[in-house]
Amino acid sequence: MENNVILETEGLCKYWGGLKALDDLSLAFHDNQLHGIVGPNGAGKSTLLNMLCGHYKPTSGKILHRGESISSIKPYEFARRGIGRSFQKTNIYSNSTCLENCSVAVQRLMGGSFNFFRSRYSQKMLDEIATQALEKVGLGQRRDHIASQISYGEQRQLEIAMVLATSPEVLLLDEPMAGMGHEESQLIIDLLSRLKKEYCIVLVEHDMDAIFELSDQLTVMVDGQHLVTGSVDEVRDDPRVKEAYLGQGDEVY
Amino acid sequence: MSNLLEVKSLHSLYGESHVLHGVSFSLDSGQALSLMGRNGMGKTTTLKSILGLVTPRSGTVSFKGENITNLATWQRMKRDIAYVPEGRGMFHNLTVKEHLQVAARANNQGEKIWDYDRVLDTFPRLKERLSNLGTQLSGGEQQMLAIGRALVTNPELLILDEATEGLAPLIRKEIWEVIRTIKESGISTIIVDKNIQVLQKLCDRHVVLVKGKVVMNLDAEQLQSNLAQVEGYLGV
Amino acid sequence: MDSTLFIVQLINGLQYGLLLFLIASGLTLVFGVMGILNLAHGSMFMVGAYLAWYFVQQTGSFAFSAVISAVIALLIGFLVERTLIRQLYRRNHLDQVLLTIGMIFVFNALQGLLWGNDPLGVDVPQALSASIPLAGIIEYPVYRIFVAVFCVVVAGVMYYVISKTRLGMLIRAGESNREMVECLGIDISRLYTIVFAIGVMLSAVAGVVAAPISSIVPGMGEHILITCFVVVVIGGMGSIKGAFIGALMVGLVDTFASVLVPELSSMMIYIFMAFILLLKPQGLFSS
Amino acid sequence: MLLNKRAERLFVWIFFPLALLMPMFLEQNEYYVNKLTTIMILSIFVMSLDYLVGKCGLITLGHAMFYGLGGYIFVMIAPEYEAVNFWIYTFYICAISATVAFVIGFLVLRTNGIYMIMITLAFAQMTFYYFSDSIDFGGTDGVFVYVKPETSIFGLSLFDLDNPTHFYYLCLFSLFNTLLFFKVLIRSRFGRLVDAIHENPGRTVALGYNIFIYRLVSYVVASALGAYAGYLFTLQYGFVNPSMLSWTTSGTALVMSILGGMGSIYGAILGTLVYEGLHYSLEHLTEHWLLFMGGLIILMVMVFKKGIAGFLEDLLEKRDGK
Amino acid sequence: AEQDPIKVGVMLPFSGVYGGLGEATRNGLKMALQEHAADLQGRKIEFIEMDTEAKPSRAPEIANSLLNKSHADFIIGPVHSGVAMGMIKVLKDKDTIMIIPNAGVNAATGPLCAPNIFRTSFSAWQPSYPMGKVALEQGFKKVVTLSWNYGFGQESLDAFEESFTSGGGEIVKKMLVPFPKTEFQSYLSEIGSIQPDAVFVFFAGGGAVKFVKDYDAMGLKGKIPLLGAGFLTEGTLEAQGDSAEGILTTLHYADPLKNEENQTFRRGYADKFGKPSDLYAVQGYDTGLMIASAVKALNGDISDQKALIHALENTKVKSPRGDFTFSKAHNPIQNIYLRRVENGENQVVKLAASALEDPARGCSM
Ligand SMILES: Nc1ncnc2c1ncn2[C@@H]1O[C@H](COP(=O)(O)OP(=O)(O)OP(=O)(O)O)[C@@H](O)[C@H]1O
Ligand SMILES: Nc1ncnc2c1ncn2[C@@H]1O[C@H](COP(=O)(O)OP(=O)(O)OP(=O)(O)O)[C@@H](O)[C@H]1O
Ligand SMILES: [Mg+2]
Ligand SMILES: [Mg+2]
Repeated sequence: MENNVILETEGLCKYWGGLKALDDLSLAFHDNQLHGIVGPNGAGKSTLLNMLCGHYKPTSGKILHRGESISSIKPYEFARRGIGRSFQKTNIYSNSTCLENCSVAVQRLMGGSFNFFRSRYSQKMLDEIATQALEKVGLGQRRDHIASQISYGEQRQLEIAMVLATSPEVLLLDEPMAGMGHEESQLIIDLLSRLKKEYCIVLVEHDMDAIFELSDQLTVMVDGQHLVTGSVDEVRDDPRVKEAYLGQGDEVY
Repeated sequence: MSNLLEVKSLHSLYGESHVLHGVSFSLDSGQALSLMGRNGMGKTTTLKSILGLVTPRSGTVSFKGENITNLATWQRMKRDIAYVPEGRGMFHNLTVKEHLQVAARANNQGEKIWDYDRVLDTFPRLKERLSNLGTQLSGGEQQMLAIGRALVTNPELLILDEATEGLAPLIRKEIWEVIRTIKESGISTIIVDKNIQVLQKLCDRHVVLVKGKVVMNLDAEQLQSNLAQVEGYLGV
Repeated sequence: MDSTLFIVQLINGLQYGLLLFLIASGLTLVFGVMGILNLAHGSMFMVGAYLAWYFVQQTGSFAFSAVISAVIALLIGFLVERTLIRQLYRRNHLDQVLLTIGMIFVFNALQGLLWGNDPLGVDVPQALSASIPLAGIIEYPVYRIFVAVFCVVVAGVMYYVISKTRLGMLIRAGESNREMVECLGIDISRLYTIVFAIGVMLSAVAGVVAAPISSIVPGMGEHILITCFVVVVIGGMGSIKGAFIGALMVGLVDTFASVLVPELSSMMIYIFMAFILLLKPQGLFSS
Repeated sequence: MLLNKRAERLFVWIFFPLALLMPMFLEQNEYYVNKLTTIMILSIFVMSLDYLVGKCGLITLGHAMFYGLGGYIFVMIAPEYEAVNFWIYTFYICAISATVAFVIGFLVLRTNGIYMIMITLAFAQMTFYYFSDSIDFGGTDGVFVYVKPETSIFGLSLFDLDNPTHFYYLCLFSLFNTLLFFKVLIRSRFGRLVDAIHENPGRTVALGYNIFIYRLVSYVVASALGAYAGYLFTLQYGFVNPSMLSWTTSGTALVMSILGGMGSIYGAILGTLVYEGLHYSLEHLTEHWLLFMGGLIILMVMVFKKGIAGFLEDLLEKRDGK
Repeated sequence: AEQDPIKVGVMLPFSGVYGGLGEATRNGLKMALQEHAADLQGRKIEFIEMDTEAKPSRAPEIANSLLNKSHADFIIGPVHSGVAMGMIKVLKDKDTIMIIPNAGVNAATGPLCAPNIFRTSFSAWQPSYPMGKVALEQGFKKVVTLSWNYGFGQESLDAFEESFTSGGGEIVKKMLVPFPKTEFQSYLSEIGSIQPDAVFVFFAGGGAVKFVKDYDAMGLKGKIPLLGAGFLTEGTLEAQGDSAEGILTTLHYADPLKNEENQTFRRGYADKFGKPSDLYAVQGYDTGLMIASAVKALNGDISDQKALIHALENTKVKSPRGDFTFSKAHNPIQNIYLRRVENGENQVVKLAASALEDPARGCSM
């Protein structure tokens, strides 16, 4: 594959006091690919994602975006460079409608955020883009519902819709399927398999079916360290992975 | 086998929106019951209504033959019920160790089957994080802690709302293993989860919710024979 | 400043800091640990001082007055929590501001009605009324030393209970997630009633203990209130240790400012607090 | 729609026409005109605070600092015996206090929650002590302002500030504009971000916004308006005193704004009216007004879950429902 | 018009720290007007009482209400100097008479003096100025002065310094304590290390109680004499207890003054209100006397303001403090007494200055 590398880490480390949550990690994420990341709980996956989006500052090491080091820029600038993320713990505007949630996201691209006088409701296009984002994740019907009043699973969908609404080029998704029903999961899987043709997606997920189905590249992390990266098949059969993460035998015990 | 929990025609509302429309089911002691349904069908609301975190407009909840509908949440929990909530309910200002210490107690029979040490043995991961605050844990670690915290109260009825969410496959298996042991030791459980295969093996009763109504209430065998229909309801 | 004076001022600063901690201790518990924004804290301090005065007048015994005042404060705290504060846990913090400001008005009005507006004083209890020579002609009152020791004891007990006992954990947990504490089978509302009442009692006890070394005047509560918040916030919310160290720092800063930079001494603790919060936006020991 | 709640429309439609006509009924009594003027001025102040606290979630206990600065800046920059122009000085005062707010905002907005309350308080206290310790500005006794600005624009003098009725209309006009301004602001795209940042700052950062800037802008705008209110207050009686800057002034404004209904903007007028009205009538009824005032405040917290504005909204909604 | 009641607006603090002073002043005022009801030529008095809460920023509004809503003939108030400033701003040169029964801010009968503004109490300068001479007489050469850092306090220290240094004394240190802080330990320690000949302070109310007690507790009492403007031991002696013994103060009044007016006043007040009278009651009382005598002089017709002012200016008040008259600037010309605290009372030692007139600097009347 000769896709461009968009995002890269070089010797990335994150220590919490004495704890090495992430230890010397070097990875590359490519355009038009979905890069799956798995690993046991506490392996540092969320930590990695949090650093890729600027939420945490690395203890040492570098993050490169299109070859440029961005380890020291402000958190909001990550999003402006097209690095969007969803949160593991649902993180939305819970007192606003689903549409409004996405509108906030769209508005950053459309501008006018310093316009004191122009009504926020006056631009049809903004609403349209926001609605499209909702429809993409299958929340079209919930458009005008207050976010806190839709179910947990739906909130997870909304979470992704919001990231999409910012039209990112890199999508960092932290367990987007957690708490979703089968149908909704399937919807997201379909969605992601479409999206990965256009975006660079980094997906952290414990749902193995989804990960195996979607990943072009798969990285396994254990205890903050890189264990193996490769195609799904390579990784799945790696005995170390089995021991550390998947366990023997089937998903069902 | 005696009737442990009985839920009768619960109607619950959030403000004006009517979420539960007469949910009824019962659970015998020692049994495991699965509560299934798509997102937003009212599973969590049912559990919260049982626990008194949501006040039902009508309907009754009885536990061991006693009507507990009008009791405060803590009084219900004192009757040896434990809860692992959706979203884990961590305390941001307590360490892992304190989470377990604060919850630990013997049940009404005076038994202390689950204690601090046993939880840490079950989830060795937590042992390495004893002094982390609840919110300084990874998602999965939080989930383990939430389960541990429920177990150290030595419940008679354990209620798990999406307890395996966010856990790695290996741990997930362990959790199921734990639940099985729990069940075998005579503790009853209500489980909300989306993994129907596991539920099928583990649970004695299966309740399927659609839009706040119980559409199916099956025992293990019945589930076997109606699997397709159930899967239809769940959108598998 | 020569070295003896320096030492004397150091003692003054520490002693004042300890007194501040005592006065802030109720606030530390109710606000810092339980998270209830109680602006009427100063009023309870005032009530304690007035009660002490009243009972000393009636009985002549300071110790007895202290005990009975504490009991009365406990009851007030209990009632206030049961009837008022309880309604507000689920509501905005700002509603607590409104409520407790209403309470300040009521307490002030009652104080005027019951005890009038003249400045009052309580004598130092006989047993502690001696002074010990310090340096030159300066003596140090034994009562102030007693107060300092008392503060250290209160601080120690509070620290132990809040951070080491199950009770303390429950209180902290309740601040973080009440519902979940209830799901552990704990009657959180009763627990909170008790802790709130104890917090109120602490404030009043501080008023009692401070009565002999302060003047008992209307509005004494409001003057001290802001300083108490400064203490709690510098230390970091929820931390007893923080409040303790914060109190000592404020005591020292205030004392030395009044000697070294008198022009700025009125602003000094605010400058100090702003400085700390700019360096550590969550206070010194915030969890 | 600019006024999106029924209660809000109702209130605005009743209040402003009534206020417009009021001086006609009160002509023989200058006092009431003055009292209402003070209430308008306070409402502007409370409204700017309400925007900060209720809309932006930036709780400050130092807003009175700008209220006081509005007065003191005027004292500092106005020449002692020359006529000055009202509009030009309005501009000066707003600009200077906005600059002050910019610098202070830069520092205080790094903290949040209770820490922000305290650090705003700290700055307010410093200014308070600066003025009450300073001999030049009369210390705790305050200073008199001897000039009343004239109000001509391009040589056209519309009204006379010495005339209480004219001054009343100026304040009413200012209040109306403040309300309008905030309403338009909230409805704008900037307002959308204000809402978003209030609700979930972390998420808004993740969407790529520099929330600090938005907060700073809000803080500066609200502070400048607070200073404008203080300037009007100073002009009304020509007297500035450090107590304008004291934390109790901030506290009282906060009480009025919570009472009115946080974040509802028009509730600021309601809260101020009710608070001042109660204060006025109780004070005339009984010497123990403090007791009743306190009791009523407590009662109102219990009854009005979302302030008076919220209460009215619910009332109207319920009626509509039936 | 003559049958209408005379309207007396009262602007005093009735709640909070100054509440006690407000109440005593009002009691005195009412008592005088009742005793001299006959002088009023049959006119009734209507009181309109307003609580200032001692908040300066509310002062203009309340003064305005008394002026424009109640159309008061006299406005009596306030206690607090900041409030006085706010009132003067509104009432200066207006169609009413303002009589200040306490607030001592020099400016009120200085730069801000006006024909319709009177004061029955004192200027801040008055009680403290004579103390400088007293200190010199006692042989004190080096003195530390100390007060709260606010207008009244500073003016008091300045007045003391004026007479003390002009007589050759030296102020070794001037300490200003932020208002209303009452933690005095650090200042007392410093005084202890400086060891001056005496200490001159201005404090009142709660601060005075605290200061005097701390002064004793730190072991300074009896070693370094404590001098003060009289407010240090007014209304505070009971709370101060033994600690106050021996303190020397100067003031225009002392409870045990032997003159007859004082004796009857004190008896009458105690009977009427069930508690002992104090300085503030006297000042209120004198305000009442002043009104009554002016009304009498004009035969009840107070509609002509010029005449009224003239009558007031020429009143000689037969006060419990001793007779006094008014200066050009409308401030009392009065005796100042040197008092020493003995057995919990301010015993008069001697006359520190007789018929002392405030210099009224800046007054162009
Ligand atoms: N703020 C923090 N302070 C201290 N330790 C932390 C903090 N946040 C995370 N950790 C620790 O860092 C480790 C890595 O956490 P991380 O959240 O990255 O794990 P993860 O791979 O996402 O796990 P999971 O699959 O369970 O979500 C965990 O062991 C966690 O306890
Ligand atoms: N706090 C709330 N206020 C209003 N409506 C709510 C609230 N919580 C849930 N609901 C609504 O109640 C319905 C049932 O929600 P509930 O959380 O019980 O569903 P669930 O079956 O647990 O779904 P999930 O699998 O997504 O957790 C949903 O439609 C949701 O929109
Ligand atoms: Mg994670
Ligand atoms: Mg659920």
